[in-house]
Amino acid sequence: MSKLKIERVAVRNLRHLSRDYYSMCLGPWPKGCRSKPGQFVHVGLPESDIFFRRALSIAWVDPDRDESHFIFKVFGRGIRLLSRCNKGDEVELLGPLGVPFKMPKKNETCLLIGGGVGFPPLYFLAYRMIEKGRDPRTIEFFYGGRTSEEIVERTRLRKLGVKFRPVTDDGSFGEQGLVTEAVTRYLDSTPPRNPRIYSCGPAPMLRATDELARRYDIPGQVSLEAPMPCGFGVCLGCVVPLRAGGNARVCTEGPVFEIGEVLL
Amino acid sequence: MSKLKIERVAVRNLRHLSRDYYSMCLGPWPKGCRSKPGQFVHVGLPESDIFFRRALSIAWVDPDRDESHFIFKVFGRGIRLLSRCNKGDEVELLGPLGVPFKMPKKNETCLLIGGGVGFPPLYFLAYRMIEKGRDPRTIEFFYGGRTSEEIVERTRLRKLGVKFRPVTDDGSFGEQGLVTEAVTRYLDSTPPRNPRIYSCGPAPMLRATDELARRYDIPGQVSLEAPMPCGFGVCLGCVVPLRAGGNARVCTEGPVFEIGEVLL
Amino acid sequence: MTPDLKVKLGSVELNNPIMTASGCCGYGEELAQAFPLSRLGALVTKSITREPRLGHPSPRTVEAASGMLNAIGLANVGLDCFISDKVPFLEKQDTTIVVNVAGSSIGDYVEVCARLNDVPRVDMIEVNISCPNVKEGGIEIGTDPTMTEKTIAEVRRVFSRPIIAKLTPNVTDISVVARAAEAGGADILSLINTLVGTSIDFNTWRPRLTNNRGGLSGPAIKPVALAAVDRVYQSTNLPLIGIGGIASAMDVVEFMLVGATAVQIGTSLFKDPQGPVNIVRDLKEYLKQRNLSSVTKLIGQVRKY
Amino acid sequence: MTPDLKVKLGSVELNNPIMTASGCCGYGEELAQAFPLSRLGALVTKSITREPRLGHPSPRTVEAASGMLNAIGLANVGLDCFISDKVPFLEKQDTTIVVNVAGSSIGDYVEVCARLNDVPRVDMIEVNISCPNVKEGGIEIGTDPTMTEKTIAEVRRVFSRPIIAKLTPNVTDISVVARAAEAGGADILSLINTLVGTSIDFNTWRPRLTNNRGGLSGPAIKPVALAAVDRVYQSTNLPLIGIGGIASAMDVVEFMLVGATAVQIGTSLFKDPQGPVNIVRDLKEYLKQRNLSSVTKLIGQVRKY
Ligand SMILES: Cc1cc2nc3c(=O)[nH]c(=O)nc-3n(C[C@H](O)[C@H](O)[C@H](O)COP(=O)(O)OP(=O)(O)OC[C@H]3O[C@@H](n4cnc5c(N)ncnc54)[C@H](O)[C@@H]3O)c2cc1C
Ligand SMILES: Cc1cc2nc3c(=O)[nH]c(=O)nc-3n(C[C@H](O)[C@H](O)[C@H](O)COP(=O)(O)OP(=O)(O)OC[C@H]3O[C@@H](n4cnc5c(N)ncnc54)[C@H](O)[C@@H]3O)c2cc1C
Ligand SMILES: Cc1cc2nc3c(=O)[nH]c(=O)nc-3n(C[C@H](O)[C@H](O)[C@H](O)COP(=O)(O)O)c2cc1C
Ligand SMILES: Cc1cc2nc3c(=O)[nH]c(=O)nc-3n(C[C@H](O)[C@H](O)[C@H](O)COP(=O)(O)O)c2cc1C
Ligand code: FES
Ligand code: FES
Repeated sequence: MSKLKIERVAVRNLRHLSRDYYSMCLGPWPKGCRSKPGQFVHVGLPESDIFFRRALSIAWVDPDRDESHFIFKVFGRGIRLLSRCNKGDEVELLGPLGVPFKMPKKNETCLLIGGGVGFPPLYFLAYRMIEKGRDPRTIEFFYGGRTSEEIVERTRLRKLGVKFRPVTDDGSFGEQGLVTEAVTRYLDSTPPRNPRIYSCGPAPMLRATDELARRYDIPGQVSLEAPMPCGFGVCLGCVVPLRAGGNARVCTEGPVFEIGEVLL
Repeated sequence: MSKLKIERVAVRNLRHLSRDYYSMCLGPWPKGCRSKPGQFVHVGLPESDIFFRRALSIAWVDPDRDESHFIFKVFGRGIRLLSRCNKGDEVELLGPLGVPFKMPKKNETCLLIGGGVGFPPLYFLAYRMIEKGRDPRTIEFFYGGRTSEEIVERTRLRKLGVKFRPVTDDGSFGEQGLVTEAVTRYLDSTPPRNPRIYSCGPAPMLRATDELARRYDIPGQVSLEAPMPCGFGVCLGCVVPLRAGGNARVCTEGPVFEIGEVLL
Repeated sequence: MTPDLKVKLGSVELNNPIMTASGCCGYGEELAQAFPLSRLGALVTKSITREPRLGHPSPRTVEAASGMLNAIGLANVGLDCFISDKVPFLEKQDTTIVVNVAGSSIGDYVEVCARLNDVPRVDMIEVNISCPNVKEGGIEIGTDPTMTEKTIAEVRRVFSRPIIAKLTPNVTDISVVARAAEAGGADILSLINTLVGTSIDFNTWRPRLTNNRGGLSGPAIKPVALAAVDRVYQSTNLPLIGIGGIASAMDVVEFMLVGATAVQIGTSLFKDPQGPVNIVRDLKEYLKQRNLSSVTKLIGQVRKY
Repeated sequence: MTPDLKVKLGSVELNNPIMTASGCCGYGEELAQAFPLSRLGALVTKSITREPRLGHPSPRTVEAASGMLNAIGLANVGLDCFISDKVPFLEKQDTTIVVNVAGSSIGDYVEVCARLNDVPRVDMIEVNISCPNVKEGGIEIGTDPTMTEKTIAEVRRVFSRPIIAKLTPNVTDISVVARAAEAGGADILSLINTLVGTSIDFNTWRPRLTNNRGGLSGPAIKPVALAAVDRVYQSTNLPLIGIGGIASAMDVVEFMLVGATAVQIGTSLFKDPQGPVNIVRDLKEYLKQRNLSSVTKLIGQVRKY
């Protein structure tokens, strides 16, 4: 882990994507460029009346420009305030934090299963795998949202050349239904060779993914969310129960866990 | 009093003057243009961790552009945060509040005695008196600061054509000494006809002014400061003791009081 | 369907559960410049004492994190002046009027309440046995169950309309004092008054309040107030008025879910004089969105773990 | 002249008055990634209990205005694991080590403290009789002067180095419990632990903590903590450790002026892991600017009205 120190980093760009979704670019931030897919930052607004920082997954980094990119959705007041930043405003950053995804074996087919704001770490993972030489066509990118508007940054994703499989609850874009239903159909119709799952999204989706993976006996990892007061392991506020007994801190032992490891 | 309602008004301009001094322009704000010299606004920063609004005297208004101007000095965290606003940021405003200065009689010589951030309401008073037809040369504008840097907006003041009498503790600009000493010298050397005092500044200066006015038996008014939780008369947090007994609320019965009325 | 906002405090029905807190709205005159007072469920006056009081010298308020400290010291116009100068204004207001009463002895309370009993426009009284900023009376009574019961019982004998006992959180177990107030004959309990706190000027090495300490209020104390209401709701049968850091309709919902029938808005009035009106509007909207026909459907409905 | 930051707590001298608070710095390992722990006056571990504890299920923390609520429920590795796995790391740290101890019966406290007495690297213990988040032990003891005295007296018999009693603010008069702890044989008092509070989710109508309530900490409680230290300083002769919402050197100065000899930084560590180092730096600067040769010149020096 890098040295624990709050840094002030400027907002280089903040763009509304659709509905409650935004993309944000922070820099210069040298540390960020060394971050790995699955890692997150803890970001706060100086002098605001929001007490805690919020966790955001790193969506991609651009080492040439010393900047890191994020995609977020406004749920409550904290992120809303972030969404109102102007270019040039400074945020407080702690990170990169947490355990990244494990890279797959060469011969594995990667099933990336994302829902809503579970997208950014999976995008980063796909991006990095391809950068490291993986054939994009061995990456099945399932991306679920309630409506078409929740499937953001499509152009960027298409450019990667992965097998993009959008799924929406209302069928307004891609397959209709839940993303895990789409994955099941896919597994049943065209069973992939040596599948490995990477998943991130809302709790119900992760539960379904976890079940599915264990039913089909597919290894892999999930990335979890939890409210995080500190982000670096000292408050014990972010724990999840482990199947083997005991708790694990999402900020430190996670956010990425092996499938089946956590009682979801 | 106008309707008590918090309004959101944009920062049109914020300029560093010298050291801790800034000038700020807010608009569009129609209500502000109806304000009178001596009145103030209560200004807060939305979503900041500063709990209360701060009081600022109105320094002048520009009805053509629907804007109000302020001059402030950073003491603590609240005003400092204000000084860091960007153009376009919105502040929360309550006002205009408080009792304005009483206009002088035609035949009176006006001695305006300001110290530090006591300047803005006196500038507004001079401006308004001249606008209403008073000969600027019947206005003696004593303006004290610790150093030359504390005498701000000189050009603006000179343009009014008033008798500008700067005084600094260290003699770096204008007369050397305390502003009330300069007033005493002036009263002793060239006793004005029908003098009337208007004063605003730090507590020790106001005390000295009050004493001086009573010694020379000169009528007039002082404008006071006090920490103000509400600004509109309900918390009773801003009271000052009256010479006649009882308390008065600076926000509602003041900030302008008759000389001798308040136990300073 | 427009949701019904009416609530009942003892025998008195309020238009809505939003009241203003004592000491935060004077005698109503200033607030009437923000909105018609008929928009309130009830207005609670500044504490009235037998004699007029100047209160403590300034500084008597100071800012704190998400709140403030005050040591006003029960500054008020006194009973006579209240009746002659303030009641006429209140008489014209189409809202429930609650007069908050304080004193430095039980006799004081009784005398003031007996006089107020003869003022028909006073719909209820709120007995302040919880002020942390005066030497006698106030919190001295409210931290002692015996004294609490006695004070309320004495007041009960002279005041015929509903009596609210206002409780202090500065006790080991607020439910004990709550039951004492109930035993004394209180019809309604309001809670909480401020938490004892202080602040020191690191430049001058002096307290920032001439009273050396004061009462903490504002959003900072909301979690403490909520826990207090929750606790008392489980141990008495009286209707409760929740007070402490309330600034939004969502805050009101939280207080009602743990058992409040109404709420009082204090410090946040200073931040936004129009607050109560906005809260009433947002509360109505909240109920509408959830298809709740009456605000009373919220009372005590928290689902505990 | 470099001001002297050393302070004495009982027989133990600290490099400086800045300690970390229990439950906010684990067993030191994570914080060591922020700065060398030798920069601290002392490190206080998470509460250690006889058996390991998982604590309450999540959610067990929630944000509040200028603070947070927690109901961790004394999650910790347990005494054995602490001694075998955590002490070796602590042994290498060049700072004073305080182990915070909790239990659900006096026997528990005694057993843990007796074992810790044999671990020389444990410079002091802090007896947590003030945790609001567990059914037995904790606050049940700390709100009862008799139980407090008894617990401390029992622990006193088995632990030979300095004992800190950690007090709860959830009492009518904290000085009564303080004197009880002193009578029991405590060498030092630390205060305050968290204030009981809660928070309700207005969407789900459920408490935001599975424990239904929790403890409020952070800047929100600073005024309450300061008033508590002020009160206790006037009624015991023991050195005091101020705790509650401390986030800057100016906060430290406030606490020392009302009588604290040292302070603990809790919740604000979450906001800034480097906080303690910055506070030590700013405190030194503060003393320098005022020509004060030692930080002890601040202790109890508030000039009351
Ligand atoms: C490791 C990690 C990575 C994340 N990455 C992203 C990301 O890339 N993009 C993104 O949009 N969001 C991400 N999140 C979630 C983001 O942090 C939450 O949206 C945020 O904490 C909610 O903050 P808020 O201010 O919008 O809402 P709040 O005002 O804090 O709360 C709104 C609602 O969200 C719930 N909530 C609060 N905190 C969390 C939390 N941490 N997780 C789940 N629910 C919560 C509350 O209970 C409440 O119901 C991530 C969270 C974690 C832990
Ligand atoms: C009617 C009125 C008009 C004013 N007009 C102006 C103006 O035009 N320009 C300007 O620069 N300032 C003006 N002030 C003062 C301004 O409001 C204070 O500078 C401000 O409140 C201090 O805020 P802060 O955030 O800088 O400091 P804080 O962090 O609030 O405190 C810094 C120090 O100032 C003291 N202090 C706090 N509030 C006040 C106060 N209201 N008065 C005096 N001391 C205080 C504190 O005790 C502390 O020592 C006016 C005040 C009043 C009451
Ligand atoms: C400036 C001020 C003055 C107050 N005066 C009184 C009072 O006279 N009588 C009383 O019972 N409570 C008084 N209170 C307490 C409030 O009525 C209320 O109980 C407390 O502030 C908590 O609510 P809040 O957080 O909404 O302010 C006062 C509070 C403030 C802030
Ligand atoms: C997440 C969290 C966990 C805590 N755990 C403990 C604990 O195990 N033992 C203890 O004595 N105090 C515990 N405390 C209380 C703190 O040590 C401290 O007394 C309190 O938080 C007030 O200080 P603060 O405002 O600086 O946080 C905990 C506080 C927090 C926020
Ligand atoms: S957020 Fe504090 S331990 Fe994970
Ligand atoms: S500031 Fe509240 S009465 Fe003047």
